[in-house]
Amino acid sequence: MNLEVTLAGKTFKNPVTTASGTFGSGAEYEQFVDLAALGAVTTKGVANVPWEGNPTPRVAETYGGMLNAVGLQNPGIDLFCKRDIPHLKEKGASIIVNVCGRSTSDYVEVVERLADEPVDLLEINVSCPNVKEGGIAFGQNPDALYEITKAIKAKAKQPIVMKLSPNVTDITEMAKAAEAGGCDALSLINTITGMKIDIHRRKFVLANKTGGMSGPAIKPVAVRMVYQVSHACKLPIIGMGGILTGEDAIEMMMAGATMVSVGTANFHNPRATMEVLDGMKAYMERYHIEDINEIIGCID
Amino acid sequence: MNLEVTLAGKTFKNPVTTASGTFGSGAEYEQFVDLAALGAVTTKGVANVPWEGNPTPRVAETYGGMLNAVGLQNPGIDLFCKRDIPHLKEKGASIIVNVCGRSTSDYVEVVERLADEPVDLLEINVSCPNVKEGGIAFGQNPDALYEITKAIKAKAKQPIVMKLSPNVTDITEMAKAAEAGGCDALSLINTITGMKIDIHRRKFVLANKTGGMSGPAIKPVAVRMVYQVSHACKLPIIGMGGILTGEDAIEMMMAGATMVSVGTANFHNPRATMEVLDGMKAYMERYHIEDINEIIGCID
Amino acid sequence: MEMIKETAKVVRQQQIDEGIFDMELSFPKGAALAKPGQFIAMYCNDKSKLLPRPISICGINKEEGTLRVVYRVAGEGTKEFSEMKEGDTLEVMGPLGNGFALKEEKAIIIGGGIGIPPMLELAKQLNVEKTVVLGYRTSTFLKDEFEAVCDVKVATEDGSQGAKGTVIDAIEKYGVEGKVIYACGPMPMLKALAVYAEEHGMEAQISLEERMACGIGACLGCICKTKGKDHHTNVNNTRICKDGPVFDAKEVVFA
Amino acid sequence: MEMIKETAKVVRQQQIDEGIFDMELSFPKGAALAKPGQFIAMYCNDKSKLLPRPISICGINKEEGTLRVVYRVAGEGTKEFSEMKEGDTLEVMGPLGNGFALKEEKAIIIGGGIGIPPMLELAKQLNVEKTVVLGYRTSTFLKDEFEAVCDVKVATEDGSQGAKGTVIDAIEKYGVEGKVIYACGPMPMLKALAVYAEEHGMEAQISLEERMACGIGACLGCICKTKGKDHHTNVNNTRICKDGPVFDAKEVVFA
Ligand SMILES: Cc1cc2nc3c(=O)[nH]c(=O)nc-3n(C[C@H](O)[C@H](O)[C@H](O)COP(=O)(O)OP(=O)(O)OC[C@H]3O[C@@H](n4cnc5c(N)ncnc54)[C@H](O)[C@@H]3O)c2cc1C
Ligand SMILES: Cc1cc2nc3c(=O)[nH]c(=O)nc-3n(C[C@H](O)[C@H](O)[C@H](O)COP(=O)(O)OP(=O)(O)OC[C@H]3O[C@@H](n4cnc5c(N)ncnc54)[C@H](O)[C@@H]3O)c2cc1C
Ligand SMILES: Cc1cc2nc3c(=O)[nH]c(=O)nc-3n(C[C@H](O)[C@H](O)[C@H](O)COP(=O)(O)O)c2cc1C
Ligand SMILES: Cc1cc2nc3c(=O)[nH]c(=O)nc-3n(C[C@H](O)[C@H](O)[C@H](O)COP(=O)(O)O)c2cc1C
Ligand code: FES
Ligand code: FES
Repeated sequence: MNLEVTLAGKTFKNPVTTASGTFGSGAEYEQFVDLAALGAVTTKGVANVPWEGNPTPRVAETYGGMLNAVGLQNPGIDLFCKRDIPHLKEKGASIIVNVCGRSTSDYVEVVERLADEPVDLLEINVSCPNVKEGGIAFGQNPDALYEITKAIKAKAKQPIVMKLSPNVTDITEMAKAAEAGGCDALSLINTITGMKIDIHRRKFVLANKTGGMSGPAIKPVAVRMVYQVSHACKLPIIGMGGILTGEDAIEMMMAGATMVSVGTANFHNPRATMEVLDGMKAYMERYHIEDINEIIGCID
Repeated sequence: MNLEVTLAGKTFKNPVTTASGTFGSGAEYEQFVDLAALGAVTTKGVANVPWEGNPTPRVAETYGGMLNAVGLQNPGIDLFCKRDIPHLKEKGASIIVNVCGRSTSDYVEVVERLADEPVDLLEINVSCPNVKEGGIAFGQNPDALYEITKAIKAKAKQPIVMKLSPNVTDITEMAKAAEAGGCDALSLINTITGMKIDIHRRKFVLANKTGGMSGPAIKPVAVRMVYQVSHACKLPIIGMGGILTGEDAIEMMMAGATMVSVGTANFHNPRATMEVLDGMKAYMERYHIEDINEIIGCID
Repeated sequence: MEMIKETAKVVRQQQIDEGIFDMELSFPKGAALAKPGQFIAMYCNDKSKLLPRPISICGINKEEGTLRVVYRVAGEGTKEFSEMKEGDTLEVMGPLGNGFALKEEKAIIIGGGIGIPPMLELAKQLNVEKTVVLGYRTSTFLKDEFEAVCDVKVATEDGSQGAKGTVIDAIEKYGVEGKVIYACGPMPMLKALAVYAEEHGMEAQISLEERMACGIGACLGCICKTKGKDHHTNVNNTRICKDGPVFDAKEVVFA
Repeated sequence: MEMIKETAKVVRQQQIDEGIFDMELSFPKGAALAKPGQFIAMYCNDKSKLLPRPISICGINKEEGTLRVVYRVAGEGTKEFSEMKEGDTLEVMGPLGNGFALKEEKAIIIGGGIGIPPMLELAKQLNVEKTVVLGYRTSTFLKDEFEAVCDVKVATEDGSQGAKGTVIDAIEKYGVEGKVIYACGPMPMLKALAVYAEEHGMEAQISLEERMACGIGACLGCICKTKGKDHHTNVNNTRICKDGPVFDAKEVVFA
């Protein structure tokens, strides 16, 4: 049974990676998951300098999902390169680094700093709804997305994966802008902006008022967007949004994803990534599928 | 305890109405709900002529919600006026008619036909994601929304409520366009476009491939948009999306809604509207709230 | 059409074939109203699943106030039901739909696969000369109970019991005759029976299936294509949950 | 820090005050590792709620392999737990967090409201001269069990028992003394204790609360503001679930 996939010229032992920001730098889940058994570990968004993130409360539960407004707290690229990359390599993990920034030059600085690091892909987060500058501002405007993609691509040594926001009228327009900008793959979806009110205290639950919704509640939107994008451009896709089981992962791949990320599910079950992988294998066995690549985008 | 609310100059005995398309023409729920006890019954979208709707399967379950692609099957305005309006009046219900069309003139025709009918509000559905023409085409483009609002407003005898689609980058831009077009109130949100794949049969679950997602899964998006719109324009709002309980309805009103619609919840529990109303009353008692109007938009 | 929504209690549950379960629900008000061919909407306790599962009524016990359902584990919802034990409760709404119209004429009662259960209560209540024809893949279930009521012919796909092939093969092999066909089963079987009835000048009442949301005619999720205009929306669509699930085969447009 | 995620079984549950429940969970691997001041993540069986509820460990029984939790019904999740009966199961992860550092010095152990439960196991294990100070609204719970271990002073908001007011009022009224404060309770109480400890040259270990998603340091949901740079992200934020919930009060920046 072959689970190996190739995305943007890089080969991964299986299609399952972690959704950025839900798996820390990998180390937090080591007691539950053999990091080397994952297709790759995708790390929490990292910027050129440390970021404090937003005030608390930063997370809230919703029906079948959650909201977060962490605001990209991160240690900055220096500590990340010194501590997190060597640790992941020592554990035998393939690495996808999620990159964030407030301006184009922030992103470029991180990308340049990673040039000689043993990193497989750079996932560029232009879709975080929880920060004032950068983030989603690039992800909701096709021209801005095109420009930043071009700027980052010009400096990146590794393939770049633009991570798209679902908070747009037409996701295919954004995908095409990123493609035109020269990126190598797309990640989707980031979180959908939502809000929760504590009616007993008459307050927003999140200090940031709004947060990004994730978890199984959003899966139908993710599947739809992955499908639309896979038909609108030629780029390979890392699909995510609400994957809880192996069957969810299969659905995302049938919609057109080459790899899948498991996010919020990790909070519900720290072994979720492994169970997704096991579920995918069970599905392949049941239907006598020799090669997982067969099912990618098998629906039209 | 006062539950009466006034929206666009019309007074309703309480803020609870039904979400269009989830309550038939009211008659279907009579065994479970006293229609006169509702703030109003909002009826299924009606066009100038009968529509067949989409092929089946038209509905699919999702985590904490559902997808539908009914495609606005409806009996046309003639049968509607002859049968459904008299029946609702006989039962003592206030009526909000949801209007759909393929072109501006379709909408206008329905609105004109309703001029002398005992209808409180006209809810204009420019946000159905499941039909090729009309529907969402008007709801995703501010200029088109402005134009159609103006055209309908010019002919409507009752106040018009434009029903907005959440499938947009910036909901406030749409709200402002509808406001500029002269509408009297806004309804939000319609469904979020989603997709479900049957991985065992390798087929789309819905014949239409995509459908509109509704139910508690989408509530955080609805609350967020109601809040944003209530701060971006002066129009009163009918808030909907995922309301299952009285507490959900209170949350929607705190976000800025004057009335609330209960939709998918009816499928889960045919008495949902009544239980929402009871839950609201219980909340008001617990916190000694004399007048429900006090809580509208009480969060900033 | 009166219907009830209530908490029902499982009074008995057992597995009767591979993946097929037989559950008896205490639901007195529903049982009092139920007729053969109607169905109930069963809600999951798992709150991530909000829509009810439509399941046909297989048995009605008005004295005990119970309804019996026989169902196949198809997905998550029926899996949840199958794990319930005596004393467990779930929300149920019903009886729903029109049910069969019981005619005073010689009957052929036909069930295919998981369409077999609703035919049992009909076979019991239909007080005319009748033959039951049951189509299975291989193994049989509920057959004994039908045999206690009337003559039963069987078809199996692999020919391991009765006629090899479909229920039509059994009808032909055993020369089963009648004036009215009552049938439930997979769409290809129903379509074939519609043609068969037409050719033989018989009436055919067929019970259809479609994905449902409301179960009571409000959402327009569950329509079938019909030859005539529907009274409800004045188009060639009829709601299966409300105006069906049983249709005169002549009225139905098959895909 | 080793932690376990497993299905745990409820071995006992009872209500001990209005809205307050006392549950004993069979969770042998977790019990073997647990220390006072740590907590567990309890998952709901209702699948519409995916995030675990963090609940402090109130008792550790290594022989029986059980952990005891005492919790208040605050919302839907704790309501679900409160309805569980002996033999029911739920997913649990733990032990989580750092726990208290047991010092060889005279101790004041302070609990306020639903912050009282985690102090019981500490009171049992802390083998030094110690006084327990408990702050309640009106009615008391767990008090007897503390009294079985050491001297207990009480404060109630309405003065119906012990000192009227807060735990600080009780400390002052009864002249409670010690070198180290161990405390859990509402934020205003912890803030007041931090000031009190500072003024009296005492060490204060305080246990903090924040909304959590992962419970194990991965999501950065549950930080508190700290004076020093955190080893993890190199900013003035520290993860409560992983590097707390117990902090040296001197390190914490109060809002
Ligand atoms: C009128 C009617 C009577 C029925 N009677 C019986 C019966 O007596 N015994 C029996 O075993 N089955 C019966 N079915 C089919 C039964 O409803 C489905 O097998 C069941 O809903 C599957 O639910 P699930 O959660 O296990 O599957 P999932 O695939 O997880 O269900 C997901 C969603 O799709 C719907 N769905 C899936 N398959 C079907 C289907 N075939 N028909 C309608 N909805 C479906 C479910 O209701 C649910 O909303 C009947 C269907 C209808 C319409
Ligand atoms: C380290 C720690 C230890 C705790 N120990 C105890 C204890 O021993 N006994 C006890 O009664 N309570 C304790 N709490 C508080 C307890 O976690 C909350 O009361 C509980 O999570 C509420 O869940 P719910 O589903 O009933 O409420 P809901 O309001 O429905 O919960 C919604 C979401 O918000 C979270 N949440 C709500 N209130 C809190 C809160 N105060 N703190 C953290 N998360 C919250 C829930 O975990 C859930 O994710 C502790 C909290 C923390 C952080
Ligand atoms: C707590 C949390 C933190 C996140 N942080 C990031 C981040 O740093 N960078 C990023 O691109 N996406 C981030 N995301 C988005 C996820 O990577 C993912 O796109 C989204 O959660 C949808 O997947 P899911 O439903 O499986 O969680 C975060 C999500 C959560 C829940
Ligand atoms: C089956 C179904 C049919 C619907 N039909 C209509 C419609 O005819 N017109 C309309 O404006 N909205 C229609 N909607 C959208 C609902 O009115 C509502 O905006 C949406 O479902 C969100 O609310 P809910 O989550 O409470 O269901 C329909 C929704 C469903 C589920
Ligand atoms: S299921 Fe709603 S109309 Fe039939
Ligand atoms: S809850 Fe995730 S870091 Fe603490």
